[in-house]
Amino acid sequence: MSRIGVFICHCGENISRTVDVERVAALVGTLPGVAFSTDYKYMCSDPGQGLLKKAIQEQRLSHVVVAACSPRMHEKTFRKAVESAGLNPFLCEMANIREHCSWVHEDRDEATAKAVEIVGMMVERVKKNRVLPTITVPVTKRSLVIGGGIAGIQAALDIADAGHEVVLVEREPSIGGHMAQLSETFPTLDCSQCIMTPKMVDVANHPKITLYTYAEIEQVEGYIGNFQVTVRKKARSVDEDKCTGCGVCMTKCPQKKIPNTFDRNLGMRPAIYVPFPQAVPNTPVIDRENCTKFKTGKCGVCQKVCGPGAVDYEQEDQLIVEPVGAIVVATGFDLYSIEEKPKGSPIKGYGEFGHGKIPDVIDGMTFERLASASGPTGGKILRPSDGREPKQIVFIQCVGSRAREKGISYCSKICCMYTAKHTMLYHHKVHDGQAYVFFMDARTPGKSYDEFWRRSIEEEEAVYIRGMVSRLYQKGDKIVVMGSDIAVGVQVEIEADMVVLATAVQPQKGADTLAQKLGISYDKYHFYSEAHAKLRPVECATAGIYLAGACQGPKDIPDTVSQASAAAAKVMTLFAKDKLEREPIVARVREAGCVGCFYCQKVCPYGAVEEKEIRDRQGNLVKVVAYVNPGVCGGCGTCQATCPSKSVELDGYTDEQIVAMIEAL
Amino acid sequence: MTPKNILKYAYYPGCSLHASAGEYDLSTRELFKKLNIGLTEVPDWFCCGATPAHNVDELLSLSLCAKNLELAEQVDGDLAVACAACFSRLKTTQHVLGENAVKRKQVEKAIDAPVPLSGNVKHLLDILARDLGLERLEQAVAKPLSGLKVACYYGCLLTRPNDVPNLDCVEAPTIMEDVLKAVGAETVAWSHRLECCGANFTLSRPGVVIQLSHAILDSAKAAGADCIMVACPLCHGNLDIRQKEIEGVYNALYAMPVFYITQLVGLAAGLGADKLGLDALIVNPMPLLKEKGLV
Amino acid sequence: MTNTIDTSIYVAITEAIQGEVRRILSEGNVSAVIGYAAARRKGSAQPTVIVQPDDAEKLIFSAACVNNLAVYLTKAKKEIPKTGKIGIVVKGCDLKALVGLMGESQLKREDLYLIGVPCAGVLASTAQPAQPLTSDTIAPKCRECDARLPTGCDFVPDQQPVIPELERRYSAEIARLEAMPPAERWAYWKEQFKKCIKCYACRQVCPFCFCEQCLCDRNKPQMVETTPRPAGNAAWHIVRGMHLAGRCAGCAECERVCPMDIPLNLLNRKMAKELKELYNYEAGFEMQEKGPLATYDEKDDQSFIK
Amino acid sequence: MPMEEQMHSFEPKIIAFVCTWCTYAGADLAGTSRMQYPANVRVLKFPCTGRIDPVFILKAFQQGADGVLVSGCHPGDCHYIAGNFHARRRFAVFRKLLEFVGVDLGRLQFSWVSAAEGGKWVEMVTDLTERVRGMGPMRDFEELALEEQWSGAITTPELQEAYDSI
Repeated sequence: MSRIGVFICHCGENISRTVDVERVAALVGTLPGVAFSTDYKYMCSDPGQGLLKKAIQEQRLSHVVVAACSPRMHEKTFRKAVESAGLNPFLCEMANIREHCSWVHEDRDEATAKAVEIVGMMVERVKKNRVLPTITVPVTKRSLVIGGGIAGIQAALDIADAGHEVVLVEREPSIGGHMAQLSETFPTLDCSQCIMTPKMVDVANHPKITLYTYAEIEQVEGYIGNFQVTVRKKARSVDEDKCTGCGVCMTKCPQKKIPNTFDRNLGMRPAIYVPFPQAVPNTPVIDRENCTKFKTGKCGVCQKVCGPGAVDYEQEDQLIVEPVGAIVVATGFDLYSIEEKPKGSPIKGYGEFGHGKIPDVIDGMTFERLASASGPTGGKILRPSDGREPKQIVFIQCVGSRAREKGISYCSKICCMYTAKHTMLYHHKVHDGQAYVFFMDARTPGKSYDEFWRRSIEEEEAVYIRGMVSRLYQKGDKIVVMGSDIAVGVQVEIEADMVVLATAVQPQKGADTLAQKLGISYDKYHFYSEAHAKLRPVECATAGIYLAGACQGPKDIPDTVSQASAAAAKVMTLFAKDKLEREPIVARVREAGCVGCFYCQKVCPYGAVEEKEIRDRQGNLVKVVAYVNPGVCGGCGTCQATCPSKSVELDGYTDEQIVAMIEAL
Repeated sequence: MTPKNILKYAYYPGCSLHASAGEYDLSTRELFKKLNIGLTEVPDWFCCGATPAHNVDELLSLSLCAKNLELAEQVDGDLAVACAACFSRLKTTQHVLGENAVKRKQVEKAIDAPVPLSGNVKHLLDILARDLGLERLEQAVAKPLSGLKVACYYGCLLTRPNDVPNLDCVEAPTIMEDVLKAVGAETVAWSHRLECCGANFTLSRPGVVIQLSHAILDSAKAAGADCIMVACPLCHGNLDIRQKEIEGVYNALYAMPVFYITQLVGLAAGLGADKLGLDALIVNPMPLLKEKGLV
Repeated sequence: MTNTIDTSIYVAITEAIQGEVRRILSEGNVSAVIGYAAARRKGSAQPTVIVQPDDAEKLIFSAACVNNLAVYLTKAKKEIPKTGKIGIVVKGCDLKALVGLMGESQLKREDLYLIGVPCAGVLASTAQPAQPLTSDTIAPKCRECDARLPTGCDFVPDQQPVIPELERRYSAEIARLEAMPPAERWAYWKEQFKKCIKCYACRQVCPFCFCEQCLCDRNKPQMVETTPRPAGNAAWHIVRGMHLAGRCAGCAECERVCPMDIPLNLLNRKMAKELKELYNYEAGFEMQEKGPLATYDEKDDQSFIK
Repeated sequence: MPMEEQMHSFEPKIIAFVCTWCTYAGADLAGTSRMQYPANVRVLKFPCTGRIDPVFILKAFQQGADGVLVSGCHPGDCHYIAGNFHARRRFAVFRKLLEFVGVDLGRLQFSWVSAAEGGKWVEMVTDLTERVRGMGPMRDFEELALEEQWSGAITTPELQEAYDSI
């Protein structure tokens, strides 16, 4: 007979406000098998856990049900507590009477009745819980980092410095990411290239880092400690081992009129190119879509001029399989564009700003390239339309951010600061120019941030207008900006020479596809979801995968670097042990019942099901049955639902447990 | 069931079309007759509350429209609306009552009938461009408006707010241009297509109207337009009737005829000036139309 | 109007089977052959296993050879396949079941010698074995058969079955039931399931019910009530329908053996129809690596999911 | 204006089979966002919709559920790569079977609710609860359970007399 202990948490008042916890404890106490039931203000607190442990020992409890918050929140906490009191942790279940009950119902009687039923169901379930032994799996002490921006670079360097091998995969031909595009950085105005390029070189030279640029993740298999990652190294058309990076091919390439995306299409580049002079690796890549040789078969100049003979038109995509134990995802961000979006898209463009068709209306990143000393204008602020210096410039913040009507309701976090920086850079370069900024609020939390923002107004003479811009249009060679100044309550019209839009930060294109390969979750904007918003901000819910940088949400450089180092620390923690304990939620085959139809094998997403021969003592084959490799099993249970005779069972979610719950209805 | 190619509508003219915008009403009826589109006036219709009512009493403004929607149910077909303000109010009513069950209950109590939320309310533009279709419109052209440079003026109500009228892209619509191109006119790209003309402030605060409408006229002129086309009697009043006054205040000369959409399309369909009420326009369009060989 | 169905080819088929079986047994190609032999009642037939070449003359094929012999290769006579390569006489419908079993790793093609029968139809369970095969006495499954001529066998007598177009009774009955409101359908099936005595003959005769321990016999947990009461009966037949979905080859043996005349094959035909519509799956003569419910397509219909 | 108080004579029992990664988390989000929905639903957590055996749905109806909701991750979002794809096929077929034996499919709802869709969870639960409330109690299986086999049915006065004498 079970001796079940039920512990009802008040969660301060979060539960007890709508659920009569004493009543629940009293009613549940009468259920068959329940030996002890009580309620307490904070079950998860130290005294709360103490009470739990004491009861287990004094009452000789066989099973435990904690009725409190979501198991997603505290299941681990309570299972640990139960374990320290000498019970197998899997004999403890949580009944969710907070998220699924007290918080979503107002009527006290209804909520109390429901809570009693929820706890009752869990009591029936826990009776069928079995002791589950911990499963240990080996850990491959190598790490994959996806994305070679500042987040990926930092994470890779930290992990590699700790002595573990790192595979760094970057989609573009060079690492550096968006930070390499920036001119100067807030709040200190140091030049981005100056602080970035040494780190890029460190990556290239680090003996523990394998760098794949111009490469993408093709497939991810396995689980924490034991991932198998297939990397597609796209055909560069240049042999990285032979190339010396002399650059003759680029100077001789006859096709030189290709818009340079690194310079936001302001400058031109040849068909064989490195995205920017400080690129790492400094090996060019042939843009096959625009290369005359690939388009027409004629040309081949680069191959002819290449001394070491590195140019290889025949090169093909290469698939490389890398075994790793942990993955850091650092795929960064992209910028929202105001262009017209396809019909039905949840995110809309800005028709009132001309849908991106007015040439001198640019976004913040384009302004960075204009302001960058290594940019297409050599650091001069010039209009894309006619190359003149803008004397009146308007900055508009929150374009696409905090704009529910455009489909994005979040704050992009970095725009207030970079717009302040832009006004300063502008003022430094165009002394007689005037900058106006339309803003909703200035959000400047961060060390030395508000001081920086104030400086743009007080010392750099930027005029901040609190209000939004309703429309802008081309009038002659000017752009008329119509907005409102809500502080004064008047309509404002500014004839500007140039307009800079602080457009929203969005996740990289294809973030959803990558997430699906990795098996991690993402929000409706495709930012990756962390396991816990506050307490596990760098881990994914999927074990062994960690997040760094803006792929998880808009972030500035210091935050990104901090998170990258945090992710690296998580990886090192994982690598500190040789073996890893994993949740024993895995499928097991009851060999007696198995008839070897192998439906389980057909549906297993992990390829965890193998064939096993059963022989009698004489060695004669009796039958062939299924065998689930517990190291590979992901624990989804699709096999069990498919098995006709239910001869495979998922521990922790057995038919007995589930039917017990249904029957408790 | 009506065959797909025969179009017929319930018609809600609105107060303006029975008063200052009589030519809009006339040209609408004549054009639809010419295009073989059935138009049956909603019996007993009354004011939609226009732009002022909802500023005073929301329940009243919703109930006025709701009742008109209910009346329109008696007539077969979708509800055709000419005036941008009526269109906006009727659409808004459907939207608000569709979203808010409490308000719907209140209104249903007030008008003592269920509000038909599913009935389609359509602006004339929608009917011409989509129900009839640009292809059939093109086929109906007897006299293409070639050489006429038109500034299409949407005003602020036709497409806004987001998600309510759903006539076209809120900030960058093209439906007027599409219709005019189909009848052979040339449309100009200009900046003030969607700005407000001042609307009903025309009587209470004419100063505001003169300032706003001036910007519109100025912008159309700068873009090289011969004339402006509107789909709203209020816009028309401000741009046409007040044009002389604006010219006086700003010491400018526009002489910019302001047409209703049905007048220009009617012209192209071969209707005569008398059937389009061209003589009712304050800025005389005849010199322009003669110059272009259209009358 | 009753039409006689021409079964004259069965004489030639019987001879061909006898000749072929004699050959393969004497040449040692197979260790045994499962086929049909005449039974005691006039005109009736029963399954038989022969191992001696001389016994080949006992084999027959007639309209009374209704059984699906595939069942003898799985649970009913598990020891048979262990004796070596086995010959088996199969009608088209039986062959589909064999192919299905191969897909489910229960049989290997190389262990079998398939003797296919060109089939003009067999008798319904309601007919007497000596009755001639007519449009009235033919088994319902044969009315909508699309597998009269087995392919992919090791031996098929060179005969062409001819059979008139017959009313498709299952399809008509399914359509009739589908047209009913849910409550009326429920009432119909309630009456049917009520009759069930849980003899499990349907399970016993089904080649696909090869589990050693049926889910419905388990008591920890008890998924399906085992006593022959209406609730447990309905659950049994629903679970059975689901377990056979995408697997059932349509031999209709379950319906034939049901002592209570429950139209069991209706459920199976309905499922087959749905699988055809949803995933374009049909049981056939070609072995499929994965059945329709062991695989998926990312673009599968999900109009029923909000 | 006070809304009319509606008296519900019937409170339906709704049972929800959900996957832990998406829908359970979505329901958690509804809680953290303090959204409100009818208290009729009981949630059973599974690792994945792939684990949900159709028999559970049958069992739930037999145990007196008036409505069943099955919900998991959107296609492509499955934490276990493809569990929901398998589930989708399984349930597409199973609902057809249930429909064919006469179960009103209005009582059985399938949905994809992601961890970010607290609002959708509330909508699903509310819609199903209200719909089932309108349909009334699920009596099919209950009646079946009450119905006895011929041996038990008291159909004659003699049997009744014998029964009464016990």
